[in-house]
Amino acid sequence: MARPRTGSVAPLTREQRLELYYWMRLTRSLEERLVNLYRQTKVVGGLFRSLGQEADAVGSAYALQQGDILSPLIRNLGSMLVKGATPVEILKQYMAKGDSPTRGRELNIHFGDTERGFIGQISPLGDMVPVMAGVTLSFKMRKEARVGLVYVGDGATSTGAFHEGINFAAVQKCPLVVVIENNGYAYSTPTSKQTLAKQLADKGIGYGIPAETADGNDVIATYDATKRAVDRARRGEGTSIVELMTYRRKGHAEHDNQSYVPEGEGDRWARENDPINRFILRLTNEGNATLRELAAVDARVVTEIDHATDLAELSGVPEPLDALVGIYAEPPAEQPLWFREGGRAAVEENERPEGWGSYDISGDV
Amino acid sequence: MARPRTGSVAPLTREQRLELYYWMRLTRSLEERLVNLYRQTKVVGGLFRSLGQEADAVGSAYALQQGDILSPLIRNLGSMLVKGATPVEILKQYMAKGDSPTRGRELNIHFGDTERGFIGQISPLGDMVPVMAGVTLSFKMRKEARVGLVYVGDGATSTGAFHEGINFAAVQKCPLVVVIENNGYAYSTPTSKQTLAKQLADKGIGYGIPAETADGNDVIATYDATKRAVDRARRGEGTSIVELMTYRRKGHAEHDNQSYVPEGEGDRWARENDPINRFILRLTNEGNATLRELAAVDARVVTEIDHATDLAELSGVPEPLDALVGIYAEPPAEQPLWFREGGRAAVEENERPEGWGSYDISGDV
Amino acid sequence: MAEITYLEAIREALFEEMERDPNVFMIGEDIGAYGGAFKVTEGLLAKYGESRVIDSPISEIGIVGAAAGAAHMGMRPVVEMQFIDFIANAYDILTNYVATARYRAFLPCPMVVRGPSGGYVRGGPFHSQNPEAGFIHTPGLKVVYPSTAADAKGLMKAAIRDDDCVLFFEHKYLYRRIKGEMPAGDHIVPIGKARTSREGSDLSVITYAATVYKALEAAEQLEREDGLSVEVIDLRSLAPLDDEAIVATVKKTNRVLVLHEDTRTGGIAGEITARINETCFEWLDAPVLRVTAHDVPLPYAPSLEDFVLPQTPDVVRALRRLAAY
Amino acid sequence: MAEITYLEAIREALFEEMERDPNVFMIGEDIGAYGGAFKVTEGLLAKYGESRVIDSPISEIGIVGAAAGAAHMGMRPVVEMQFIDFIANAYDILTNYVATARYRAFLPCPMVVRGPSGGYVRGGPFHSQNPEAGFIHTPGLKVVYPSTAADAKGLMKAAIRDDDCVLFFEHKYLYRRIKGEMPAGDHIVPIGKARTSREGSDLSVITYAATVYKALEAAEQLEREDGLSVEVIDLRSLAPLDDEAIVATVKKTNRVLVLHEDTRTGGIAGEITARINETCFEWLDAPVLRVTAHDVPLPYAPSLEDFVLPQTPDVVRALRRLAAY
Ligand SMILES: Cc1ncc(C[n+]2csc(CCOP(=O)(O)OP(=O)(O)O)c2C)c(N)n1
Ligand SMILES: Cc1ncc(C[n+]2csc(CCOP(=O)(O)OP(=O)(O)O)c2C)c(N)n1
Ligand SMILES: [Mg+2]
Ligand SMILES: [Mg+2]
Repeated sequence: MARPRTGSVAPLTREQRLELYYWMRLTRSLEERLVNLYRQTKVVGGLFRSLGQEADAVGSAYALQQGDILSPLIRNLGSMLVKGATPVEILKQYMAKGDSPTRGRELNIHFGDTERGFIGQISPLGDMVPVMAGVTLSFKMRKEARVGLVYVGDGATSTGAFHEGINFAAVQKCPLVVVIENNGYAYSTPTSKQTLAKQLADKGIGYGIPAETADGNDVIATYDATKRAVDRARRGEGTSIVELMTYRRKGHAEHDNQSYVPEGEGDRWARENDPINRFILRLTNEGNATLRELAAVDARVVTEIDHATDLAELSGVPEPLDALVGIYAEPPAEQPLWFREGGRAAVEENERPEGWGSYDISGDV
Repeated sequence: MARPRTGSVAPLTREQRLELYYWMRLTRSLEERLVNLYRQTKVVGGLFRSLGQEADAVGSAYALQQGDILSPLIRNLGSMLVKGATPVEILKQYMAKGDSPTRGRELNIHFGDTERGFIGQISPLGDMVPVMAGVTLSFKMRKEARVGLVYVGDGATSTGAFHEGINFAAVQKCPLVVVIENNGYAYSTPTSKQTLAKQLADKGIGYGIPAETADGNDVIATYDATKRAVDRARRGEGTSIVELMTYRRKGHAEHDNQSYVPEGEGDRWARENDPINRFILRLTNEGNATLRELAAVDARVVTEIDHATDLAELSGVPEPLDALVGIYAEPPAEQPLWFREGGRAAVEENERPEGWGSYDISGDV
Repeated sequence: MAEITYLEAIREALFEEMERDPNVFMIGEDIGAYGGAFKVTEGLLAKYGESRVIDSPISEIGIVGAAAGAAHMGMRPVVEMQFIDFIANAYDILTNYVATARYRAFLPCPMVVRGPSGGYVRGGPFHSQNPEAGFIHTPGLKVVYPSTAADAKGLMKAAIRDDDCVLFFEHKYLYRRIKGEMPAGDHIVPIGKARTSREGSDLSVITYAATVYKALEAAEQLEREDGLSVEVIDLRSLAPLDDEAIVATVKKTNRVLVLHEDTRTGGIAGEITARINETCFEWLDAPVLRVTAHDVPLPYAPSLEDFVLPQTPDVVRALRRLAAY
Repeated sequence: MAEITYLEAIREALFEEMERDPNVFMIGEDIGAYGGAFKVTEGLLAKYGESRVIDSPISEIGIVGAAAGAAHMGMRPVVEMQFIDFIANAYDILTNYVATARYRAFLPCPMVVRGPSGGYVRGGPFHSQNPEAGFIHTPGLKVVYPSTAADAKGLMKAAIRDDDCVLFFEHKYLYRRIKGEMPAGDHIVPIGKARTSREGSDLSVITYAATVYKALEAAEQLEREDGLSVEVIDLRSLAPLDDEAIVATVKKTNRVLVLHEDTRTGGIAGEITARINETCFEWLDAPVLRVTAHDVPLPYAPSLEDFVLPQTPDVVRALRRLAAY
């Protein structure tokens, strides 16, 4: 089931290819900027890198169109940028600013915008699969020609939520593409300790859905494979899997020293299989762009990030009282508790029974 | 992956085949007795039948040996009998007697005995798979040549617990056989609405483990397939799946009128594919036994069940206070609550402060 | 107008809401062709078809998650747990995903999770549970648990129209035992408002669901035998709690019993007692007492189940102690 | 003897128990080669090998279930939740399978489920939780949540030796901030016994885990500024609760504050208030007050997290109200 699926994909134009390059570069440079801010302790919480995975994030997201919705993971900064998330949003979010997309409520890139077409993830792995099954179920119920895409890592495929969600989507023929990013590790756990399956695409057979494995460090191959699955879903043929082979070059998060990684493994990938270098080579070889033109893109990216950083730094921290706003539609906000300034002092403010303090409880029945 | 696995199984002797017949007949007749008791309202709670599935339960359990442990489901009465559960235990359990295996705490055949080699199931489907992964993990850790077998229905394969449990067992190479009883329905839901997989054995591929499909209404075929998987597990080759094709001839429980079942489907199975009739034909054709000999077995079964019924009817209902015994090893029992005879009346028994009833609370700081 | 059962009242609400709003749909195990284990959804498939009455695989995480995703897109899913006990399988996605969606991601999540709950039916440990305590603890969820047919209908309609996730617990002991007339028209019972089930002046019982009837039986007995007037408050909504109604009855009778079928430790009676203590300590002429189930899994043998669960004589005994205090 | 951190104390307990009993083993995500997200299990793999220190797939249901199965066979598994928040994924198998095993099937289930818990660390809504309320409600489970290094070690050893399932919550804010000397020898702290963290006579604070230190800070301030003597009770065990210790402090000071980091509604403070109310109502000179987190998911921005969680000034303000009452 894991041979390349049929369904020809129109080749990308030069402009589109340059767009892909732009998104990949923006992803990498933005993360590098975040590393600086992290070292300056301006980032609140951990920092998660997608270094070496930019192609799988950007190429897969690029296969979607306006109106489609994707559910990113922690390493899908690139996918979110493609879907319209802006560098300043990302920076404010990581810096926990009051005017960040979640107003300081959620971490790193945990935010979404269904208008632009990406949805806010939560930490418990696998949960977004059933959620996206439901998002795409609504597309099907309303006969909209929209498609959903959900990312899961090699590790997340071991969760019950992944299993129940993908099986439900398969049976319901939801227009959902499940992208499994096989980057070799789940935190410190190699994929070989996650499953005995020879490839994660094999899981498709157990769900009775098509699956394809593609080179996740080849942005064009990633785009083509995902596009085939997206078209298929849009044609009403239901759910399918795309497994993208890639490699997590940094630790799980900035603090992780990767002691568990075999000597030289990361360097080899950096040297021989960097998705951006590979794409540069291809763009220049195939006459899409000169190195000078690409350098211009890189320069543009830096200016954009500088500008976004300046903006982000200007914003203030969240107003404490905003923490109580919007748990429910109704009531719009919770009250501060009684032991806080402005809080209701239940006991104190509650008037007392007449004769209080003078009457004899035991006598009264 | 779902072709028959290699590994030859020694053919069963005439005595063994007659044993299989005995267990199948005992299963069916015992359930018929339970139906009578149910109609007499002597059964507390629902009654679940395995009519037409006796071969899959008995044949698979028969592939285990002393020291092995199986985890039965609601339709594995036959498996439990093979492992040493007695008719009187089953009857007392269904009648909620005070000296039933669970002393009236759990329903129907939800009970176990790790000494004899079967473990008490719970209702939430799928949970027994990770539990049996752990049981067999302990076998492996202790280098014991023991094997575990866990039953799941077609419906239970959709649960997160099934997925997490079987994947864990696979990766850990636990000596576990996962028997998927595909009886066509989960309550009212046909297998086609449970999964798109062409056969449930295909799920093995996604977990990277061998799987075999066998005719669950052929007790010998069931035994052979399960024995291959059991031997494999005992050889230290890890977890595998056996899918047994069968059919649930009765409703989910006695109350279910099967309105959702296509006209005549059940009758056809009863007519053409009754596991006991098929086995009788085989035993007689292959000269293992005459009809008279088998009739003698049937008679013996009835006597045993009559005897067991008389015994079970004699027992009384559970002592109410026993409900508070044995939630923890320590303390051995809970106390009755204060509003019960013998309960601690917290407020009343608690001595009061001196001067109580005469002093002025408000004045006292 | 003819009386209908608690179960029929819920079904009527589902039909009316499906009819009113095309975004409302049902999802669950065996709810279509079979009409659900208790036949609550019977007839919906025939009328509204497979796309709005979905028979799902056995996947509580899957269907709760799918409902949430559809709800984000403007649908109004009603999820059936075949037995509410299996809501435990969806605990993560309900408490971590659904409950936080609006707060952390500004994603509306209007959905109902409903199912047969509660004991007194010889259902044993996994078909008798009252899981409210695990959920009223989660900010972002609402929880209702009606005791009358009219409230069952009115709260179901309110729950389906609510813009947040509402857990709707249906007491299976009441399904066919309780009947009532349905108020005419578009009958809605607001979430968060308790109901005075019986007016009284000497003692109060604060309760909900099946034990409302134990309280009423005890109240009648005390009136007959002791000449005591007992007020019975049916909370109906457990999250949010109706603090006004609780305070009002405390100030009226000064002697309060909290009664629930759920186990004792960590049950909702603790929360109610703490609130009474904070808001009207001086009004109490006696400690707030709790009558609850014993702290064990619920056994299925009648003699054991009857012992573990609170019964009318327990309520009578407890109220007499309160009165004599 | 040198002081070691709360985290090192837990690790020391794991080493000693692995050494003492060959049936003890560890299972969890990234606990082997990596030593766990917080390095609690660091060094165990090197010493005891892969068969006793198992790196699992990301499967909380799988590892809790596997631990239960192994426990039935006489093993003593210690399961790590990488963050305790993910225990929600195992809610069904813990509350329905593990908690009931002994009662319904006479299957012993001696196992420990442990993990980094709690807030004050900018962890956001899914890396800061205090899930005790959802589990103290389940008969069959035990729950401990230590605040000192010595208790962390002694309770871990007791938990591993306990014949039932113990949920062991480790406060990640205390991991490296708190140090203490380890009592010599085989140091065991019995489950179910509270500790008087500070003796006092005017007011009592009943609390546990990280907020023990908020209570101590407040107690010192009140002594300095108001000349009030505040007793601080560290529960340590949440299931079973130490009723004797609770009653004793109530009778001593007659004014009690219950303090916890968990959200308010349905939190364990309600249960404690109800018990005080039932057992020593007449000894109360003021209502039992609760200081808790606000009822929202925990946001991660410092200004928001600090606002939502209880802080020392809150405790001071609450105690002054109690004193003035
Ligand atoms: C249910 C659950 N268990 C554990 C974790 C802790 N955790 C966060 S990320 C991670 C590893 C994820 O690996 P993978 O799915 O391969 O994604 P990758 O980081 O490689 O992109 C783990 C174990 C979690 N977030 N959710
Ligand atoms: C987690 C969970 N969800 C729902 C149920 C309710 N339920 C009990 S049996 C059953 C059908 C089981 O079908 P299958 O697994 O095929 O077993 P069979 O009855 O056919 O032997 C369902 C839905 C349950 N027990 N557990
Ligand atoms: Mg990975
Ligand atoms: Mg079935």
